[in-house]
Amino acid sequence: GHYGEYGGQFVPETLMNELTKIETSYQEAKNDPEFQQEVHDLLNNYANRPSLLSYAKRMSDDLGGAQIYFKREDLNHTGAHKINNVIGQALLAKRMGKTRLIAETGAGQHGVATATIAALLGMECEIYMGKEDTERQKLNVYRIELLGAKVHPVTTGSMVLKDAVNAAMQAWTQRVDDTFYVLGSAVGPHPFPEMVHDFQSVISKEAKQQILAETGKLPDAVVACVGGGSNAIGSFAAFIDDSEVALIGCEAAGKGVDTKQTAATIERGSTGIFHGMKSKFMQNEDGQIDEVYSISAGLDYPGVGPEHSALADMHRAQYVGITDDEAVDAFEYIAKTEGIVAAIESSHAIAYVKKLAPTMRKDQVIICTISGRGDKDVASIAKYRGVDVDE
Amino acid sequence: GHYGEYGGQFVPETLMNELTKIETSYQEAKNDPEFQQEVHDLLNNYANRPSLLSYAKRMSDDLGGAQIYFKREDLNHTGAHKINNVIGQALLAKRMGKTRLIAETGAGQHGVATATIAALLGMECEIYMGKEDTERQKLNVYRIELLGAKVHPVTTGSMVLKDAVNAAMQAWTQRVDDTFYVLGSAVGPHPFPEMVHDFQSVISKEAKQQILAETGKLPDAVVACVGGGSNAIGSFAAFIDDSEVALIGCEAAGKGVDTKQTAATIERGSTGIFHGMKSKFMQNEDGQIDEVYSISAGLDYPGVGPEHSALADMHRAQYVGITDDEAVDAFEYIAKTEGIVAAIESSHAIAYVKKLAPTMRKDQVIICTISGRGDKDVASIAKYRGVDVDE
Amino acid sequence: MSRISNAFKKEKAFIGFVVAGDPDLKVTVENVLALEDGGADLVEIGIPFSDPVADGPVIQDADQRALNQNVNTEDVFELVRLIREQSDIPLVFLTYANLVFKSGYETFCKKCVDLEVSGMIIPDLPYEEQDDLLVVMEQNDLDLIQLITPTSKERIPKLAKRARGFIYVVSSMGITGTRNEFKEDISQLTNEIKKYTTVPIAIGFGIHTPIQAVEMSHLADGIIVGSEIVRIAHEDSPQRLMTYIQEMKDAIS
Amino acid sequence: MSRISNAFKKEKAFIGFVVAGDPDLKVTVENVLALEDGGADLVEIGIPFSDPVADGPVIQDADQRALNQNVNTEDVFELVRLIREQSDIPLVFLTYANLVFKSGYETFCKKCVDLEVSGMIIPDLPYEEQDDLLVVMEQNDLDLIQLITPTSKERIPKLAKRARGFIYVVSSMGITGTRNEFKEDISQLTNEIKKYTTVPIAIGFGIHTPIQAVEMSHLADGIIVGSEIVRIAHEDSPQRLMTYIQEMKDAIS
Repeated sequence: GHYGEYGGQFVPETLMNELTKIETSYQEAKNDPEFQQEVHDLLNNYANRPSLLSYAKRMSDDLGGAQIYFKREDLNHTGAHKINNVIGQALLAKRMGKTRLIAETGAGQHGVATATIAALLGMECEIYMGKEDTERQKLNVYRIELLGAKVHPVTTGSMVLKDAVNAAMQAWTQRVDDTFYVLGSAVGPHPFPEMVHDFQSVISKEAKQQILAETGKLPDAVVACVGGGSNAIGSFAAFIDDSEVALIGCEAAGKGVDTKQTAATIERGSTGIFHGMKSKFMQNEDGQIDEVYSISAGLDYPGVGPEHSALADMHRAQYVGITDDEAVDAFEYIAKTEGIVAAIESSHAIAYVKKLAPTMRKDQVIICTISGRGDKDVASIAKYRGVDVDE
Repeated sequence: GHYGEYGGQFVPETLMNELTKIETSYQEAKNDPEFQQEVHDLLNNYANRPSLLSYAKRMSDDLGGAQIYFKREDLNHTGAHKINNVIGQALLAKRMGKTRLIAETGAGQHGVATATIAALLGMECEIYMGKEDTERQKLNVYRIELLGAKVHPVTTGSMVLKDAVNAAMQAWTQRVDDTFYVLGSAVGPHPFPEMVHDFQSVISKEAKQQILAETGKLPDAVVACVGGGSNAIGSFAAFIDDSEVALIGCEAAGKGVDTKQTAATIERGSTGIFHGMKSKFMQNEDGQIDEVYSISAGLDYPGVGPEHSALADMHRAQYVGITDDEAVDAFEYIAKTEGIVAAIESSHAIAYVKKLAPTMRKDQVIICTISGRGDKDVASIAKYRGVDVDE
Repeated sequence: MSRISNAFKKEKAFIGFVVAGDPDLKVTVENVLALEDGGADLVEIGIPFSDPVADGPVIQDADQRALNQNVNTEDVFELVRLIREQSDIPLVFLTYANLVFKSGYETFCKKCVDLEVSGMIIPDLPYEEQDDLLVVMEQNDLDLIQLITPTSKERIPKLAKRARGFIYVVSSMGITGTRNEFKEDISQLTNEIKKYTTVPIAIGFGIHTPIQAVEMSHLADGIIVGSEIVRIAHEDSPQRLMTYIQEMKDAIS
Repeated sequence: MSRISNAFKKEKAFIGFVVAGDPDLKVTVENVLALEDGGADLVEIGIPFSDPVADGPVIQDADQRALNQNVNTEDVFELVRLIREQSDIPLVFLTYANLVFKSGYETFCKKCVDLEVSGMIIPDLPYEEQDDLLVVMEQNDLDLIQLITPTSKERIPKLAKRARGFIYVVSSMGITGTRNEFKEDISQLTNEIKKYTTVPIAIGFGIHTPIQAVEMSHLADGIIVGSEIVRIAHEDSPQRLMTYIQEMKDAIS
């Protein structure tokens, strides 16, 4: 449960036995070929895996350096990497005899993914979402309800994602017997970061096979965006032991790493204890958790998964800040050069690839994870550019 | 170029030589393994084919009759079957030395698909869209522009899809030398219906292999929605010679087949000549083309592809009307039972499966094509249900 | 047929086009008579269609205006009957394939004969799709006007050979070069046509001004004016229309 | 430590909880004195945290109100200093792990000693994560209050054995059965704990009324009231708070 000094289980006593049960059940499940087969079946026959590793010819030519490959998590059912993790956790919940899934959600993506898998498995589902977010994202609230789940608007705190996490954890505390809390990112108390790592590592396991088949060698760099860090840890996992592969996580710098309006946790944050884990957080000198900012709702989180904090300390992975402006430019760039509308989260990774590729040789290779599709972001990008898209 | 009495090339003389060129080029391309390989490569490495054939366990159990399989075109890049066809036509255009693609679009789906492939292939792209539609679908206009294409709002006629087709055909007439008109459905003058048939038949070729691998036998029925009819013809193609497979096309009955507000062309229309083809159309006794209605923008077209008219005459395929109400119920049903937000177009097919499956034996099999994903429809379904989702 | 050849008997022919029912049926009758008074040799009566794909925006809008007044095919026949009470000018229908198809080829052709309408121009019925209709038209001694365009190229011989009445040369193509190149292209086109037929040639599309009319008339047996007449019919009076026709006719005489 | 055991020396102990800085620092001082005057035996001083995940909405809102006034950890220390000028009542801090961690375990513990605060309750620092802090607390003779819940089960022995000061039994679990079942469950829990320790047991969470207080006090050495005090502190006066404490204390005496 620890990654260097990070990780742990900083949760109320009420949850400790449940976490232990999850840990035990997960270790059993992990070693049970039947469970692994169940996960594999849903990943391949429902979530649409393996996802493509596609060569970005026009972008590689245009940037004139390294050859760029995209790992296309945007092509998964529900349109992002989130589904990989919820399939694993929901099947574990079912194996543990749970009949009810709860989850937090910010902009709604993890809520939709959780509600989706709950519908497929015939489980009850309740989603906690900050009231601010339910009002900004009414459509996603409706989408979650359409999938048969219930949405709880959270009215405490600043009524956004971290308050939704708080509320979901409280709700879980009050009803652990039949309920499994499906955590959406590589964060939270042990064993969640480990489970999310494992369930998302399918990204890099596939990518490694695919790039070896395509180029006969390992990539020189793997680039992924980092909020809580689940798509990044999934993209890095199979390459961590290959020290010749550079691993680069792209954090949301918002208006700039040096401004107040940023979410670049590893660069600007400090070690703390929050949401069940010791890790890096954006916080003030007292340890009060900061409100953070990014144009990307999926990266707008004041913490980061403990494994990323450890990888940063060990200098095994490098973390860079990408501003809103850079991300929006990249969002537009990949649409025009490759015909891909990528999530604004993923566009943070693409923005860094735009800087990195020209500094590399043509025989070098970058894998960039497109963590999700950007249809959800088109309206806000239009607004960012001052275009009226209200109907 | 003919399907029974239907088909043909009812276009201005200006276009005739160009159509002949396309026909010749297409016949050459069709027999050129290199072209076929190019198409195959983009389908598999960009559009994300083969698409899944997934067993709908909960729905099959719930309906208690035939076993239901979904052909998941919603999992394609850009979220619908449209991409299959634009890849084929765009590669043909490139082969013919064209540098510019034009296309019509209604709600925007075909415009987005065409703009996508134009971006990928580095071609110019202009999309014709009724002004009514550009105002109802500002977001899709922006999306098309984001992909680097130009949108022309069409201000003639009733300023909707058929006027956009008219305008695109006129624009093509005025500039055939460097321009290819990418038709979005199995309609228009020969060789378009044939090309669209061929490029979309990948759906049923895959499905046939997949169902044989899964069940060891052919399906008993194939169900798909029909507007112009491209996903339906693609779903039927490989099964047309298998007379034991029932083929069922689901038309948009709107407020009801017997009302004025319908788009059930095969049931309510009559033979006519329009948009380059002889086929069935919704028209008045003089031959003026009717304005039609459906909740589904993709099925809201006053004609149908000539091959469908012929299949209906020969009783090889059956065409049924599905009302708005039935489609919306099905939209909600598949979300809650299978965790799939399917397009409202596809929901017409699902609605018929809901009626058909219970009348069949448990050892029988239905393949239902999910032609696209329904994220684009969530807001309008909410409105249909009286839920406020404005943000 | 005889009526159409009459139109080309004298000097260069002036052919005008009106949309039946725009601004209304009564004024269309007056407009056709004004065309005749102004010197037009033949008039194309456009039967409005919901989706006139081969026409530009001016004529599309006129069709729409006529349809908005519920002008139907039967009304157009009645309109021609009223014209025929006062005029013997050669007339052809310009309409889209579906209206003729839906009416029934036999029925439609009989009606033309009754109304002394000499032929039809059907922009979306190319050579390859004409057979069924041609049989009936020939039985009724009606001319199907062939359209030939700068893109027709190797199709010209067969189009020219089938032509009866007159040949409608579509002159304007979106992306054209300089004015001289354009004239040269059209002149090549008409020369090519003349190799295969003696049927008169009229040039249409995009001719608005007397100067354009003069230039085009040098290359052919007649000129066709559509949009500009439709525009005047919409914006102005039959009197103004007659004056315009006179100017144009004078220019080419 | 001696101070905490003092709290349980007499009859059943009444433990109250306040959020430092709600409604403001000055009134919080008055409230703590009112608690003492009303008969409270020990007061938990809540240091407001941005994300109090283990607390219910009443306390969450109070934390937020305090933070909105920019109450920081240093302010809370100052507040305790003011209390200590007028009172010797046993005090513990209730706060979240991050505030203590960020302050530094050494620094924070030294401050407690200076302020004569006897211990800490840290709801998000479970047994397994306590080692680092415990070392420092023990060096400073401070008590880390262990929480035990109905879900603790086989964890009870180790929790009980580590307990110092008092044991905080968390009584309310969302989905509980009837009132009698509930009482029985708690009574089993406290009996189980007593097998392993003589440290006093206080029951908290969800106790608002004198009747509840009486029932719970039969099962333990003391009761803890949080939300209701916070509610009165927010909505009413120190005087009303004192009256409420008196009622509760009377009930369990």
